[in-house]
Amino acid sequence: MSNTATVPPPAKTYGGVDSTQPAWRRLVRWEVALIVVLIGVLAFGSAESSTFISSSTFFFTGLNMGEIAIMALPLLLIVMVGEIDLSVASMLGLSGTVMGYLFQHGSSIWLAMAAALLVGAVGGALNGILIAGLGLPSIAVTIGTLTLFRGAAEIILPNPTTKLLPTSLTKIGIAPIQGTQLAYSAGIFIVLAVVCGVVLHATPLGRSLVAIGLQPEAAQFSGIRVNRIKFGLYVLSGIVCAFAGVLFTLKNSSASYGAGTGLELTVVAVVLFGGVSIFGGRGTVAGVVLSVIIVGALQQALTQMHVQAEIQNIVTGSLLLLSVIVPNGGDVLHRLRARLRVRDPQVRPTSA
Amino acid sequence: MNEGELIRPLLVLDGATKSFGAVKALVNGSVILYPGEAHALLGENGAGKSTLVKILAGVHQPDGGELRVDGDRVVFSGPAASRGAGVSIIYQEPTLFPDLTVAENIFMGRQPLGRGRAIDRRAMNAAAAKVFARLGVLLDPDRQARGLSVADQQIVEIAKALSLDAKVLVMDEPTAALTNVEVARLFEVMRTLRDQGAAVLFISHRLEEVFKSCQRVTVMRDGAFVRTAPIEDLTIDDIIRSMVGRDLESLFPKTATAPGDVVLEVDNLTREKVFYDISFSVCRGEIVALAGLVGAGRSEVARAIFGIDRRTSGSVRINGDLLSNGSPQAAMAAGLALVPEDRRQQGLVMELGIDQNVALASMRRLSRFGIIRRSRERTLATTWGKRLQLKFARLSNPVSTLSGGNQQKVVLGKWLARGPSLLIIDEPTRGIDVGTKAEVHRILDGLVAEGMAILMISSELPEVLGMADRVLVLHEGRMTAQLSRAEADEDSIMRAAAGLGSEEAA
Amino acid sequence: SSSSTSTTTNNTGSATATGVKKGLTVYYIPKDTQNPYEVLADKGGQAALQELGGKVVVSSGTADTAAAQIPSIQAAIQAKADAIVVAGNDPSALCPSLSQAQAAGIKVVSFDSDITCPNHLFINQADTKTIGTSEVDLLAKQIGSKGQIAILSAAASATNQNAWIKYMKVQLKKYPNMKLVSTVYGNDDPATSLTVLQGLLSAYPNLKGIISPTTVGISTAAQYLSTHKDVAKRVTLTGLGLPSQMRKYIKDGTVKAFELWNPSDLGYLAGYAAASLASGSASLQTGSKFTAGKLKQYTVIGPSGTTGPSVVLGPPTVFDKSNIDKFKF
Amino acid sequence: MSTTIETPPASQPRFAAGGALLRARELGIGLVIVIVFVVATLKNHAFANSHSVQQLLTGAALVALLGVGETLVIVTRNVDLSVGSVVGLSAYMVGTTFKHHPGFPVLLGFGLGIAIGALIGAINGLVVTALRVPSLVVTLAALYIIRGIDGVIVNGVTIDPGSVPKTFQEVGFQTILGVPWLAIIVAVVVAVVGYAMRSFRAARELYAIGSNPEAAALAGIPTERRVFTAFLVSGSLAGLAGALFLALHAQVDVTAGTGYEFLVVAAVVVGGVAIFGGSGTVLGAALGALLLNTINQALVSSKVSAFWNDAIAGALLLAAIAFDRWLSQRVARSLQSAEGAHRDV
Ligand SMILES: Nc1ncnc2c1ncn2[C@@H]1O[C@H](COP(=O)(O)OP(=O)(O)OP(=O)(O)O)[C@@H](O)[C@H]1O
Ligand SMILES: Nc1ncnc2c1ncn2[C@@H]1O[C@H](COP(=O)(O)OP(=O)(O)OP(=O)(O)O)[C@@H](O)[C@H]1O
Ligand SMILES: [Mg+2]
Ligand SMILES: [Mg+2]
Repeated sequence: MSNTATVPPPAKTYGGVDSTQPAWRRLVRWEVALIVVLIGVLAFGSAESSTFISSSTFFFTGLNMGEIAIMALPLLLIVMVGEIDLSVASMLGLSGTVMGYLFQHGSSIWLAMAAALLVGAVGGALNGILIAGLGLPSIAVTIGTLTLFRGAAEIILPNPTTKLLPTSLTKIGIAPIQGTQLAYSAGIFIVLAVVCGVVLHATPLGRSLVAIGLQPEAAQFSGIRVNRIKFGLYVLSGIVCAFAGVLFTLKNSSASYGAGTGLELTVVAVVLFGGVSIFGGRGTVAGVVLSVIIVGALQQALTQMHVQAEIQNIVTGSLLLLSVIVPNGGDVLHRLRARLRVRDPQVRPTSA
Repeated sequence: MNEGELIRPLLVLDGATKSFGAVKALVNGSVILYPGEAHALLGENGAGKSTLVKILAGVHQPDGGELRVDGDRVVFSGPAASRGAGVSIIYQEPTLFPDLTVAENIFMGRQPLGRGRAIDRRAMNAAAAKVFARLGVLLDPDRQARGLSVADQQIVEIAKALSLDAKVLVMDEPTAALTNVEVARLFEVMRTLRDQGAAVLFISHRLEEVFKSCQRVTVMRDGAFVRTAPIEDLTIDDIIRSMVGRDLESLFPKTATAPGDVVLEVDNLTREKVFYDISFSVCRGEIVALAGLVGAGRSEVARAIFGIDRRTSGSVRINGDLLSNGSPQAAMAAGLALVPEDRRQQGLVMELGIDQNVALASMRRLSRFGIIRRSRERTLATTWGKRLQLKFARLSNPVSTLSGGNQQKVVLGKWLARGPSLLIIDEPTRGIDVGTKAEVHRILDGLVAEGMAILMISSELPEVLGMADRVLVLHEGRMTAQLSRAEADEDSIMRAAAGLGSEEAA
Repeated sequence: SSSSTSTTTNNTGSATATGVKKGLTVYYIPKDTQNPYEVLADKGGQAALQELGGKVVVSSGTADTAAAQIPSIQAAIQAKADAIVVAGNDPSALCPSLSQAQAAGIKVVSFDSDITCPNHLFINQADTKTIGTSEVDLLAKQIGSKGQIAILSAAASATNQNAWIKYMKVQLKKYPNMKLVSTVYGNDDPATSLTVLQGLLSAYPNLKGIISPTTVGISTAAQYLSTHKDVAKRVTLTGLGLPSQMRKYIKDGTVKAFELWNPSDLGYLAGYAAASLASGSASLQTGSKFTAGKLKQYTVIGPSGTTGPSVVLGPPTVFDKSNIDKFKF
Repeated sequence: MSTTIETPPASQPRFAAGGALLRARELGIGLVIVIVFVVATLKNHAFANSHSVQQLLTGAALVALLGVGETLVIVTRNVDLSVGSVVGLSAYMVGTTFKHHPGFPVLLGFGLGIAIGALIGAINGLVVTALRVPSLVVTLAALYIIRGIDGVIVNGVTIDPGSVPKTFQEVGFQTILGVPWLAIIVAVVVAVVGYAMRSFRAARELYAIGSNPEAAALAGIPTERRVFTAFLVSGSLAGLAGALFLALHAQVDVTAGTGYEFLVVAAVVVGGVAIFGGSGTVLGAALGALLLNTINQALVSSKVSAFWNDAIAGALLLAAIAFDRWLSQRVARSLQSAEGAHRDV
């Protein structure tokens, strides 16, 4: 929301309409609601399916959500500064493709992975230049790169790879980390989430992100390198998504350009469901982590209960809707009361 | 206006109350407007003036009290209702649509219609041009509002209000960004409106304007009505006393200090299309004022020095060493601080707490192992809150809940906390009441006494004359005069600001 | 992932005459829950397991991606299913999950689109080579063995499509005057198929024939031709299509002939194969035999090229005016 | 200021500048379309024949129609991501109606489509305005929910051409004087809505809302009602697009309209509609859709390997956005240098 000169950030409702919220609302945090939902999901799952509360469910959830969760972290940071990145899933596909292609053509697996990450950095830099450098709207730009990256992947690797990747690595798609029931990608996510949480909530950089999200100009006048930070975030997003692409490829022990098609919406949904404001400035890592777990657990529960995939979509959508309505509930009531107050007989002035 | 009492009042607001959650913005908002009068509403920052205005505008519904127009009790369900009742408002902050043309901004929702209820643009532009003519301004009605200077934005606001031909015209600090000439014109227009029997409610922190233009004065303090009186029964001191609630010592405390060695050296600074060849220097222990009309490019000079904008050519030295171009970080590292013109957009993150705003420019210093230490943050805020006599409920409250003056203090604290060697302060007291004004001036004076160098941009001549050791005058982006405290007076500055060239130049 | 179950009452574990256990649970995992072709196949599977006193669970995602199928495989593992019948959205992306399933003692059968994973039986709708060659011959017969032709395929990554196209190219060598000028991909999405088809037609104004070895592709193309008679006059269309969708075009003469096998027979055979494997009454060994109910007996063919052990449903049926009304699917 | 007489009434030249801004956007896109068309024709003469021109128009029609509705929404600083799913649902519902009620009047078919779209648009608008929640989230959720419902209804059963009335299908391919019906319908919608957006108060208020929401509220604009209307229109047009989808393809399964949401936003942005509201025209949006489709078909007809389509389309999209920004910045700069000329003492 950066390119409108005289306009205050959309989230801000100072003046204009009564914007104050009752004190009790500050106590009710979305994260709390999420925890309640999570407990609900677990109770529901275990009630409906005997096999739900099991180590394998836990492992499978991690296995399925791992890459999505990992991509959600940089997206969280990007949304915090009031931008968005819709190219994440395409980048996952592209990096996997590059890795697969190189490996197919005889380069060492490690070299292939390195190259994939490099592509991620370059792709992220492209987004960064267009958005932070030229100041183009991120939603439009990343829709463009969404197509571009997927297309590049298509060119590089029209047909899926056939050469089998080293089983020592592909076992992350089959086995949990030794001695645990935690999928590798999930483990990596947890580490990244902790780092991300510390950075966002306790460091100058994190504070800067919040400031940029709430009021870019004020941030700039406080000596915060707004554009440099945004650029950095997109490069980071590129690299992390490329990394997710590497994991995804290893997990599936093969690469194809279609990998992760359509996941961008899932990732965005996960972030928003985590209570992150699309306008920037407001959001927590805890929220995103919870939302990842809920979405994953819900999928497992519903699948095990043979619930139609379509129904699962409906559930996901409804949860997403709740995530924005519930925190607003207070305001809505407040406004309704205000409305009612006005409703008393309205006398029109008559010119004497 | 004593015969005014005999006439039926146009508008009466009686004992209106309004609170925003914890904040009691209005305890007893009362004002009576008679046809044909210009009525001043005065009060410190946060006295509740704008809140009162927004109640008249139907933006806020009062929690209590009653509102009468032409003797009938009315409830404004929204701005439309208020407008329908013949009340038109100029808000404190410009409320334009940057993407629409100036004319559309003026006539939004009331555009003249042609065949088939379609908007008749030609008629609309003509009508807009008429209003501008009335104001004696030349603005292209068909021009996009985006890119208008602060002043022009205010002009459009005024035109909007006038075009309504309202019975009651409310103006919340319309002159804050205007040149004297424009202000004079505005007053003429006010007079004609009064002659047509309209009432004008005029809010300003510039008391001299009030004395020039108004017949009656209503003073508010802490959201409550204090007194209403005819202007001729009042002196400036009476007004200030009832605003501040105490006697006020001098508005411009100024202790003479001997300037030390040069801190800032600006050499042929140029930014294409905005300003050209600006050269000057600022020493320790002196206040240098940058005067000129709004739109002269003073803020832009400040922005270029601080590195927000890149300079096209020229150099800036701090304590002798060159400052790299377009990098606020470098400027801050070199000991520069900039208190910007626009508090709400540039100075503060309105939704962050007071403490976090104060800390915003010093986060690195407050953190250990890259982690911000909240305790230190709070201490910092408390310290500066005390030193600047900040009025606030809780440090964690968002600054949006503070009044203009206190917000300005937070910005000051944020920069002083860095202990800068040069403070650039743009419009230090724009929209700030006399009480706080005096405080701010005392703070600035104290700072230079401690040996800080200050570059002050101000549109208020008294402030410039009262506080500056030297005065630089800009006209359309060029420096037209450098005046010593001795040479500087109303006339010499205005001549230079008008680009008429001062004696030595001629 | 979507599901629907069909169970039969008697679930005793005793072996029947054919040596197939009762009460078996087979997970059918189609490319997605909506693909009409596979909906038919799943129904066939349910019929088969009904006869065998077992039960079918159909489960898959809404999108044609491997990722969307994996949770269904996991559900099969959780539910301790006896066998999985899967149509791969990706040749190898499912293998890790399937190997988990196999480790859990679940037998794996693939149909419609094969997967590259080890130790599974592929139920081939019809010998890959036969489909490739017969399509070309069918078109050649209609256009007098000469002129430019093109292929309108599904996704570029679809294994079955690519396998058939490979054999089409081989067969084309027999027709020196027929020239394959282009292969386009409609991703089994009507809108995309239409766009690429239109591009194809404007790119090759004197195109003679189009082969579309996918039900969505051929019906989209048929609809376009039936509404653009001028184009239909010079362009001949054939490929693999569902009689139910193509009947209209056969009748109005837009399409002379196309082929397919009975999808529900395919699912039915897959069901018997899965059950036999799960009961140990059949194996992946070349020559291993099992009876598939009404379809009589089948024999496992040894691995050839990229394809592992497989059984072939039978030669495809050619549909035209004469017989189109006999087929209800 | 006082000597205003001196300053020339700079009105005329600047009017030119303002108008140029509006024209340049549409012209710019039109120009690009022509360039693409010419290049494609040079590479393959068949591209210029009336047939493929018709295809360019029909191919772009649906997205253009959606673009019109999307423009109304985006202009108010909102976005509607649910259009694609609405197309799918509407197309199938109309299809099943024809299937199960043979002889169902053709015109009512379109009416039904519009009604379905209108209903969903109304719900979106209601949630966004009444509950004050960001439209991106609401319509993203709607996308999931509607797709889900669509899937449950479809459940693997395709609508096949046999069950779609002939006359209904003809709307999808018949032409008048060589111009496809689809193109005509869309052209009419663009003309009508385009005129309204220029000339009616309520429509101008949409721009005001997107340009500065708070100011809009202060100006007494019924913000909520206007935004609601925008969503209603967007939904209705999406519903109509659904019916037309059925007419065009004569067969519908669950995939109908998937991925349209991004395609439409892309077209609208390429068409010069500011993604953060306040400016843009429906004509621009429609041209944007035409450009994207022209690019796609040009690629196929120029015998570029199918694998290159997406990559090139994406690159061109980015180029278009950048070009538009460059253009608007140039205009803005010309305005600024012009401004202030009149402000001297
Ligand atoms: N929307 C709001 N939410 C919370 N507090 C508010 C709001 N509007 C005003 N206030 C508070 O109400 C008090 C009165 O504000 P108001 O703007 O009316 O003062 P003012 O007299 O206009 O000051 P100034 O001269 O600086 O404009 C201040 O403390 C202000 O912070
Ligand atoms: N919001 C804006 N957008 C574009 N140009 C502007 C804007 N504000 C000012 N300008 C232009 O920049 C130049 C300087 O304007 P500005 O108002 O900052 O000068 P100033 O001397 O700082 O006035 P003040 O600080 O009193 O507002 C003028 O040419 C003015 O027209
Ligand atoms: Mg005020
Ligand atoms: Mg300024």
